[in-house]
Amino acid sequence: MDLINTTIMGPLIPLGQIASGWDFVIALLIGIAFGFILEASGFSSSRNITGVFYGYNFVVLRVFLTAVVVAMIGLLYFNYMGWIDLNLIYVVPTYINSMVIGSVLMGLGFILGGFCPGTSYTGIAIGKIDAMVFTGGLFLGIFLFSELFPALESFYYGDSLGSATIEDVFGISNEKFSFIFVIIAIIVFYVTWLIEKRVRKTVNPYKFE
Amino acid sequence: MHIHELNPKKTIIALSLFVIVIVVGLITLSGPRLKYELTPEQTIELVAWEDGYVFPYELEDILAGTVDTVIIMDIRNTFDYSRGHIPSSENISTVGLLNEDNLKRLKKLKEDGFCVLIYGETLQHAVGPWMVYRQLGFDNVKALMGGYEYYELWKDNLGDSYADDGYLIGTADFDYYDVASNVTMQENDNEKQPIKVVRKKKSTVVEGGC
Amino acid sequence: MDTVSKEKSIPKYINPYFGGVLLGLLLLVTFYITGRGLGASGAVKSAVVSTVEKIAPVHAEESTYYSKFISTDHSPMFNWLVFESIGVFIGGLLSGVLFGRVKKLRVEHSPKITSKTRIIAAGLGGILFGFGSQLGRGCSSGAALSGTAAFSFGGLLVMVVLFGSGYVFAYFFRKLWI
Amino acid sequence: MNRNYILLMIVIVVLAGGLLFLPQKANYIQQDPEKLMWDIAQPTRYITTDEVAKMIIEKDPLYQLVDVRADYDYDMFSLPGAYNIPLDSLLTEQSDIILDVEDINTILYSDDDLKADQAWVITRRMGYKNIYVMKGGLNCWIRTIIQPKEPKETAPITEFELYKFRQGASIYFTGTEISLDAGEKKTLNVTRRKKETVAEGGC
Repeated sequence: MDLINTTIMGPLIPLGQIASGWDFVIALLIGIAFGFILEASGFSSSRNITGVFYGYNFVVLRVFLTAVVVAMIGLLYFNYMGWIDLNLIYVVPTYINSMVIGSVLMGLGFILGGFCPGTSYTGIAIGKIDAMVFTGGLFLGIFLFSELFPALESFYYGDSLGSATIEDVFGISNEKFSFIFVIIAIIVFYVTWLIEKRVRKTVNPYKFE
Repeated sequence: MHIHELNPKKTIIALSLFVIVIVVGLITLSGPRLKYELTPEQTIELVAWEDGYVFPYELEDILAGTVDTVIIMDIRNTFDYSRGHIPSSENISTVGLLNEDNLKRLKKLKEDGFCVLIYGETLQHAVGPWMVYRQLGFDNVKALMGGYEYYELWKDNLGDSYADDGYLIGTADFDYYDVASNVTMQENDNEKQPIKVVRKKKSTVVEGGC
Repeated sequence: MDTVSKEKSIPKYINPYFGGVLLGLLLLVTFYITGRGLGASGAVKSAVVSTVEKIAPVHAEESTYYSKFISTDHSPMFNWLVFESIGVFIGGLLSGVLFGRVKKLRVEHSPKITSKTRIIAAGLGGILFGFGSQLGRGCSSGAALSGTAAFSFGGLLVMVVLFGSGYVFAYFFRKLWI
Repeated sequence: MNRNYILLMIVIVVLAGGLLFLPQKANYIQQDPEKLMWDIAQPTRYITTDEVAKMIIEKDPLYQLVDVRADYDYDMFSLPGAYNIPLDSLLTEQSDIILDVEDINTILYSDDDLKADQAWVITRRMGYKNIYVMKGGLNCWIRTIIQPKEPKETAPITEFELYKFRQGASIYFTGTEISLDAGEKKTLNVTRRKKETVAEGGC
């Protein structure tokens, strides 16, 4: 695209820096890394995951928050150094009602099923029948949603904020937000460590299967 | 064993790599290679001034060698250049105008008091690159009015060319009001001013190039 | 419980912070390459759309929801997230083999419940999660993780509400897990 | 707690805190000179007078015209619906309101390409997007749209179609007749001020 520009600006695919044929190879490679990290962190076990809600294992919170912190800080630095254009990064559009209800349902599904979609794939990979059933449930749930969509449509699109960023809503800059987020994350890590230490004394260590 | 009793060696390694990437990125962050020397306001002034153009008749002295501090650069593509160009001119295609070697040379020429005259097919062709050079601080760069087209017409007697002001662009060829305004509107409006065409007076040949 | 048997019962997992840093870096690389984050539920959606399209093509075309994802030039399965999810499966398998966790098919459940209860709960949970992920514009990885990292308000909202409601419901289903 | 965790914590806090203290980038929104030079070499900024005429006739909402000549010239004559931003007031707040619009293409014009091109270079440097230049300016506008030249008989059919369009446009803009499909055209009294070389297809 640009003969003169020496540094390659990201994101690569939206800027047409990568021939479209490589899309799916990249997707597969990223997926493999994603799956490996999830499984190696212990997300293939539903009892590991739900430990976060009962205080005996906070691995989900740790992995999740650390990942968000690292990615956030990285994005801001990369944006500053001109390696990536933050404006071109996809921002999930916000539909408050729909998202709140959806997240409540997901929370309920999470505590019942013990997986989320990504982790259930890794559960299948190591031979968990419950993970397979969970994925089947996902399929059914999405099917159900699609069939009911005409009735839900106005709700689905209601109360939209568009592609609202945290900056738009709270009025604090991304840099400040990520700093606050880091502080919150560290406090959460420390508090959950204290909780975990106490809970583990009372809860029998569970057997991994 | 509890999590915080484990040694997070790998975590430290991974995070250190991340930090190293960021630090290296920040250190090597050198901003854009080129910086504007003129503010946008100064650029507008420069454009409004219409300074920095060379009249075709001035070219006669340059070509005759009376003025020897002028380097002529042809910014058309190599094909057009090979088909004909102003004698003693060098060819630099538009893409190469800002490459490192060229900029170094321009800087040297500026320091040595040389003037660089760029021309394209027309003045308009050269005016963009000329503006960029000027904004980058190369105030010794000038653009040839009329461009190669005009030179081609008058190359045998450039000195007499001020009889033909075809090299003047940026002016109205028509009285638009007479020619093109809406008839119905025209009736309501009787006052009419002739469009002022600002002509540059012929000046005496520039001394010393720039 | 003596230390030896305890050691045996703990499978080798990587340090969660290490996993988190790696996941964060992966997310960053994904942003750098694709401009969008990671996702998982999208693949199941593609599977639903293509299944419906195969079985009842007329219905799929008429539906306002399916038709959003059907394009004429390729199958809905030919989708970035589908390939990514296949990758997740392969990656999980690799890690499972490496750490010796790939074993025969089994159900993991609390000793207080039967396998059957666990299966039913998992199925129900899947349905709710699937339904919710459509309303929430993505699941925990697509909306909450990638969304928050990209400073999307919606992502933050999903993350807070998802975990928040998880804690609220946790009390009622404690038997399933502890 | 392992001492390394404290180290990790410090590293991440310093990283995040560092973001707050990064120096503001200078000239952040301004176009890089190299990119500017590259853009100048591209002819993609030009829009023909025919396209502009079509766009005015169809009242295309995606385009706006900006006259960069001096205000007295603009008062004398301007294209329908054009704003006036004289070259020397390009950096004022008012012009920013006109130029800084999303999803609307701005077409600059002057007597010919020169002033419009110069204005274009400045707007590009300032980082405005979707700015175009009407090729040939008003001089070309007169030659092609207001006083179209009939093509030679041997010319391809497309030339005649273009000519027909221009005839219609001429009537539309000069107001001699409202209907567009009228074949005959009132000959206008033309006062040529300058050279007679008339561009055939365009300018």
